Amino acid sequence: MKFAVTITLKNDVLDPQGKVVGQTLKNIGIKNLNSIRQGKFFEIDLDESDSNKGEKKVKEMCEKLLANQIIEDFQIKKI
Amino acid sequence: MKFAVTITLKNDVLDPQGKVVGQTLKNIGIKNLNSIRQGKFFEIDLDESDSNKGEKKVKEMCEKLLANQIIEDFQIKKI
Amino acid sequence: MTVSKDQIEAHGLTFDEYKKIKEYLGRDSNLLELGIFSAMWNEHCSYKSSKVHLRKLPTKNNIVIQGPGENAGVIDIGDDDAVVFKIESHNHPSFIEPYQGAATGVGGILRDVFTMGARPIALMNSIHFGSPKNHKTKNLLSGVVSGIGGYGNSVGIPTVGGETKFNDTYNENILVNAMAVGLANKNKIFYSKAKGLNKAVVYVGSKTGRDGIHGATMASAEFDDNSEEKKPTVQVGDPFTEKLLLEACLELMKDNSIISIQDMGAAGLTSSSIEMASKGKLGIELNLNKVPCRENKMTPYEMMLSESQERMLLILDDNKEEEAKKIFDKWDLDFVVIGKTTDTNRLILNFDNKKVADIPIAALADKAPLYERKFTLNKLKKEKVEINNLKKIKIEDALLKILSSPNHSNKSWITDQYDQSVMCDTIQKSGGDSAVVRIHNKEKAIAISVDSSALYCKADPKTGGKQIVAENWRNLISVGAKPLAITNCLNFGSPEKTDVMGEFVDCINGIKEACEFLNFPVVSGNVSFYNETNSKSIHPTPVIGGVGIINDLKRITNIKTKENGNLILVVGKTIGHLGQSAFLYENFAMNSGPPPEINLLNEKNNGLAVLELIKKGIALSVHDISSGGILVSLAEMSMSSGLGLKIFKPKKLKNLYEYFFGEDQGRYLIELSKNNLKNIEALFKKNNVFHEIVAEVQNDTFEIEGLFSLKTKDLQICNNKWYEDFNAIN
Amino acid sequence: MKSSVIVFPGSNCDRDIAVALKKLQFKTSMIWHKETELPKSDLIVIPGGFSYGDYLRSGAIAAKSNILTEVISAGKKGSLILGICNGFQILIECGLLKGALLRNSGLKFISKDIQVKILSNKSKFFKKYKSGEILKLNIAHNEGNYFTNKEHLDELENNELIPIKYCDRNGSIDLKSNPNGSINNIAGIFNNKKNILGMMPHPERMSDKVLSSEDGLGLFLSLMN
Ligand SMILES: Nc1ncnc2c1ncn2[C@@H]1O[C@H](COP(=O)(O)OP(=O)(O)O)[C@@H](O)[C@H]1O
Ligand SMILES: [Mg+2]
Repeated sequence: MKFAVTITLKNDVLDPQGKVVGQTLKNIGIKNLNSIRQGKFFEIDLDESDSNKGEKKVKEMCEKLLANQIIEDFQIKKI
Repeated sequence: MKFAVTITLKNDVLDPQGKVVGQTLKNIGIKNLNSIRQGKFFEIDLDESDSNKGEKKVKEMCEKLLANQIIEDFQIKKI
Repeated sequence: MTVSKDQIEAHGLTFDEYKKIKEYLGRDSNLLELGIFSAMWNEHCSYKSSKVHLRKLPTKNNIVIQGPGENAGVIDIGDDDAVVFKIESHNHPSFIEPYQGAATGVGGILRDVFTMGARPIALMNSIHFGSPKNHKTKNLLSGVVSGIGGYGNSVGIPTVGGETKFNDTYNENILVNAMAVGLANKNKIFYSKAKGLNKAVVYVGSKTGRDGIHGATMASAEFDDNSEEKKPTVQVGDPFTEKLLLEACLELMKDNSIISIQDMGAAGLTSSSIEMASKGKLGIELNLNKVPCRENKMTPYEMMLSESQERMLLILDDNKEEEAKKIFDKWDLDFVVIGKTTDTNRLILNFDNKKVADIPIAALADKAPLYERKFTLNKLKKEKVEINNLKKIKIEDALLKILSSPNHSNKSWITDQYDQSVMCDTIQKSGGDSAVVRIHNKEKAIAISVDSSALYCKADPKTGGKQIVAENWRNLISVGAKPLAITNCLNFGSPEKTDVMGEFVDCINGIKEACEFLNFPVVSGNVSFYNETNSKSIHPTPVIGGVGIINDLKRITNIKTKENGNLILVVGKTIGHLGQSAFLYENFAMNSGPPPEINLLNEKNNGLAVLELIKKGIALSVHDISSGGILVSLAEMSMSSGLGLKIFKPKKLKNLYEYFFGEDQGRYLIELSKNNLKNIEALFKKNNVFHEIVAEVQNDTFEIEGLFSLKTKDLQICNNKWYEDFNAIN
Repeated sequence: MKSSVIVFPGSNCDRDIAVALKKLQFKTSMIWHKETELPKSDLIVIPGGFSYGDYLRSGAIAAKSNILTEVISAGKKGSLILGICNGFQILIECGLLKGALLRNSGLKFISKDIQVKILSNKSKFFKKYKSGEILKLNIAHNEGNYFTNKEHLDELENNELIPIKYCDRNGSIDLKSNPNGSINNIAGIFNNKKNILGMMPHPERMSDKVLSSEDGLGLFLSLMN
């Protein structure tokens, strides 16, 4: 069973990367860009058939390691 | 209009981060983990109401800057 | 709109303090004003508990250009060169978010240095963690180390040294102290004092966000179990912007358009604007609608208290705006005039065409509360350690145990994550007694060392205070530098406790005595109180950062033994003091007895004699003797070169443990070739310096005659193991 | 000899490389990334550092700057280009060199002195060294783990396009002497015409005896006519 995890900076937390990337996009001629924020992405393959249990596992991974909950939020999706 | 972009290493490219993260997860007691791969995530807010046009713009961003297509694949989703 | 009781409390102010606020304002304060008072009056900005004691420290001599009171201290190193340096703590934020906490600590101290017109040339740090057995330690260690590296490496300033220690006392309160050293032209130092009326107040750097609001208040309150859950908005560092800000400021400083400059550190826009106005005896008026903001709908309260990083405030001379703006545009940084200096002596803030705050500057600065806190002095531990009552242990086992302990292990795992070589002036990296950094394009260098010894300070704060200054002095001498001046970071528990306050007062007394005797003034520093959790304070941990000068690049020494057949001498007398020693701590988990006494007269005598030998080219390698005593220091010299040592038993003292592991102060090991022995005996005699031969350099065997024989390579393996094992992913 | 050193926001080895070049009497101009013209020069250097903070991917953003258009066309015409560390990453991102520089296998920034072996001195960049010589150089990077596909790797190996590989003090090239996980211990590569060199180690940091060794000087010496 596969899960997709996206980890994003909490609102109000400075995103230095997003800032520079957004500026560069504008410089190379991309218009209409309101904002861009950068985060992390994980593709996780679990040996688990119960999707509830799987999701719980992934949540545990996020909390214990993948996300830094002081500055980041995470989202889990089954794929 | 908002888009989510995920960028992942192509399958035949070594993923040192994913490897170490996977190992660490096992160490802290996560079982049943088949594999984990790490990528990037972008949340892009465009000043654009046509979703086709929007998507094309985002694709352009990926090709021109966000992804290095020699080693990375990207995926775009409207959110 | 007035403020409530709860709000006053939530801002960490007492009701007596609020009464004062009302008196100074002549009315109740509004919430914004309360926030401003709280930021300025808290311990972190006002030094209300420490100021009366800090005044005792010696801060002047003929080389001091600027002592404490500015962003950093400045000393004269000849040829119009000035060295600018300071150390600062970022303890609380680093415990909550180790990477960002440590990174922004480095960013903050770098700004303190380049604000004064200096290009930073070196970074150092002192980091203290809880026991390796504590489940948080591993994560904190790796986060802090990569945070320090992540920031310094990116800005491109070499991190050339520091110290790392572990002790239970820091389990819930780690210490992260960062030091920055910069180089300036002594005729072009920039200060924070404002001058002149109607001068433009300019905001430069990053935009303001909601980060770290109340960071300064956090640093002044102790932790409880909920602190981790509270998740205050921590600041995220942006070293890239810092690098741009650094280059832009230094570029602007080339001409004379800046009247005054101040970084926005703790309590951001509030403290920087007030500091400038207060020092210049002026008023300042700001239009907050002009402040560059990162988020929508930021309130005046948030703008004034935000601790967003990488920002500066400037006061520019008339008609200089346009040229200055060009520079900041070039570096893609915000540059906005947000206000002006006035003759009102008040801080006036306007927002949406309304006056939202109006406070007399003096009330925020000079008239901030000052406390003479009650203190009780600790009783000195007197008991002597009876070595014969301890369990028997072999000398070589005791040595290996110390060498493989977390506190004495080789720190390459850490230092390999720091770029030590960028800027191409690092002559000596970490691993020796001091780092040595060349003055760019010149035939001279500075030496830098950072030291602390919390165990000694806990056992006897005054002796500990003295000792740590002396050890720092010794470390500078050991590389061939003439010690010049220090900065200090005083990490303590709550000043509201009389015993903690007693430790603080006594440590300062010790530091003062040593600095005065050694002519080693304090030119800058920082105090970090409230390092305690659930009412448990850390050991008193003053950290000393010292700087010395080397005027001949050919006469720099290190700890590496050089050649077979050379002799190693101990300089200074060995009594065999084991109280508070690494020997007891690592082998018997004991920390009993008083710390070793400091005899400042011997300290100076021995140090100056060693320095003379280095300058004459006679001392080929030098290492001071500190934690672990003679045997550990000898082992460190041997491991550094890979050459072995044949060590002789002492002629007089009987107890070998006391001789080899005793931590008597004021001692050095020096290597010299046999045919120089005669020459130095005369010199030592003349100066009344005790010395004895302790070892001879040999191939690859490290041995004490008739006691044990080990391979130097095995010592290295034992010394290199701990960090790798502790941090291994397996 | 004239050289141009390209400076990006966040470059931090630009001064270091200029000092090394000056020592060998190169006339060096520092070229700000916003420039649209490159002065005529015998050597173009893209220095190390953290251009644009290494954000997104190291080198990715610098590769989009004005001046890079000029660098690329100079490179295609056969000018000598040297990219060190972040400069190597930029050369990869702009397509002048092939492959990718991934995160170090240990996921940590690595800064230390290492050894490299010169596999071939048959190039303008290494001709003053001997093949097989072992140099001590310094590395300092987060992303130096070189990766490329099998086909390109064979091409590199078969055409002497890999001038230096990581090794130990005795010259053995193996897993233990590989600091960052780089494929085949690759420390630097050429383009097909051997006029463009990208390398992770910093030769400019080994150009002064007072600091360490002068093992890096040979590179700049080789580049002099
Ligand atoms: N322990 C100390 N010894 C000497 N000076 C100190 C000490 N602690 C603080 N200072 C001085 O007090 C002033 C204020 O310090 P601080 O609030 O840390 O400055 P900043 O706001 O620039 O970070 C500085 O000039 C600093 O050097
Ligand atoms: Mg400051």
